[in-house]
Amino acid sequence: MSVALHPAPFDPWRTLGEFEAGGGAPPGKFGATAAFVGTMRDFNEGDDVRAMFLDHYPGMTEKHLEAIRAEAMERWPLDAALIHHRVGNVEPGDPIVLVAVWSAHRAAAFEACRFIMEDLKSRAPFWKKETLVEGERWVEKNT
Amino acid sequence: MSVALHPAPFDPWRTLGEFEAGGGAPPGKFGATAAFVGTMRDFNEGDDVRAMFLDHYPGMTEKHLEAIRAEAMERWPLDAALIHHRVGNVEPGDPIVLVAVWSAHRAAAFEACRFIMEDLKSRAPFWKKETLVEGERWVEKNT
Amino acid sequence: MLDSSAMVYVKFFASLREQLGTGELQLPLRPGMRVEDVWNSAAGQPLPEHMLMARNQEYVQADAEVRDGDEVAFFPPVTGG
Amino acid sequence: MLDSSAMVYVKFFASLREQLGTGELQLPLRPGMRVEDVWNSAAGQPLPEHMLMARNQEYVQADAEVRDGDEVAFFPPVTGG
Repeated sequence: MSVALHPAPFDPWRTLGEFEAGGGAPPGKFGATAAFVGTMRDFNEGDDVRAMFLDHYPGMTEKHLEAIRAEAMERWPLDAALIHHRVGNVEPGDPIVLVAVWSAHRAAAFEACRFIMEDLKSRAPFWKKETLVEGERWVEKNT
Repeated sequence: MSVALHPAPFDPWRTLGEFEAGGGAPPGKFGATAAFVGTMRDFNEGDDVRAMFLDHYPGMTEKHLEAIRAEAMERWPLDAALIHHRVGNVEPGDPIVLVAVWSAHRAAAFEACRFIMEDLKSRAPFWKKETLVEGERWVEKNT
Repeated sequence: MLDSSAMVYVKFFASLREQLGTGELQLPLRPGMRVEDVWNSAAGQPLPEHMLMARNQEYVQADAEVRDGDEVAFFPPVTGG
Repeated sequence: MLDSSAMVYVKFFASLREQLGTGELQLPLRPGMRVEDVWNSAAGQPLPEHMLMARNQEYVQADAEVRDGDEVAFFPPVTGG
């Protein structure tokens, strides 16, 4: 699955192994794989964070991720690209997002991976609500 | 192991899973992991490549990789960094190099990972000898 | 004459949904209606400058036209990844 | 007076090793010897411009001094990763 939302915890490294084992990327053709994993931390904006709810817009979120992936595949000579993201309740230490791209050479891989992450952070319809030691708050905006 | 040379094939994604499971990176602290895998292709400089011998300088190669890792840890606020590289006989489709870094935020992770890869490509004592359909050749220089 | 069957499906997300106390509502489509007009009818407060808008699950600006059966969504800046 | 016991350990790698037919040799250290001199004694051909050099497993330039027991290596541009 090139684009997927995970309501339950997922293992990004196993996901990549399975994607490749399933022929997601053409063996012998790709020479460079760049991957990024965003993981929930137990600390944010000066406060301890106990848990998090990841809200999203069913339908638009998937469409948007597919659109970013398609744009990256178009702008760089990629053999494959993958975007997985958590939704729902997340605990500190849980991976939240996995972006991976496969290409012949490393420049395209690094650039495309970064492009997807930056767009995802700035435009993909997700919203984080943090549970602090006392109370909850919606994260205002992404850095 | 933060720096390792592999005489036999290795699985980069499983390596990352085991590194994290072994406490290689502080759970709850790191929020961003950037990883790069270089994989042998079955084609180079216009020729089909059947196999490859990866030569290295025992002692200096390890020292150099440790030095690049240390420099990256110093220049960026990283929680952990890892460099694994194959040596000896390699087949098309075999992963050759794995670089991964862990940090609080993605900018440092992407930049440090790219820095390590670029230095490794330009200065780490490794040399590739390709076996073509007919004959062998040493790769002249890295792109 | 108001086309009584023409409707607009409105959605609110994240903190906005909590503030307004609802995530979804429908309202009758008025001729020449734009996304901004949908907000004014549905939210009962001025459209905040940072608010993001989508029509049929694609980003639009406040002056985008709205047609029968369109899904119009409003949500605060995104914080995913 | 030549210190007969003072030696330099020389290594060649990759295509250079194949060209010279050897990967390792030792030669007596001469006073004031530099890496370039080691090459001239060991390789019997002019030092190619692109050749890389290391002393005790760290990169050095051709004019680096060589001391007793040093390991001096010569190798072509690297092609790892």
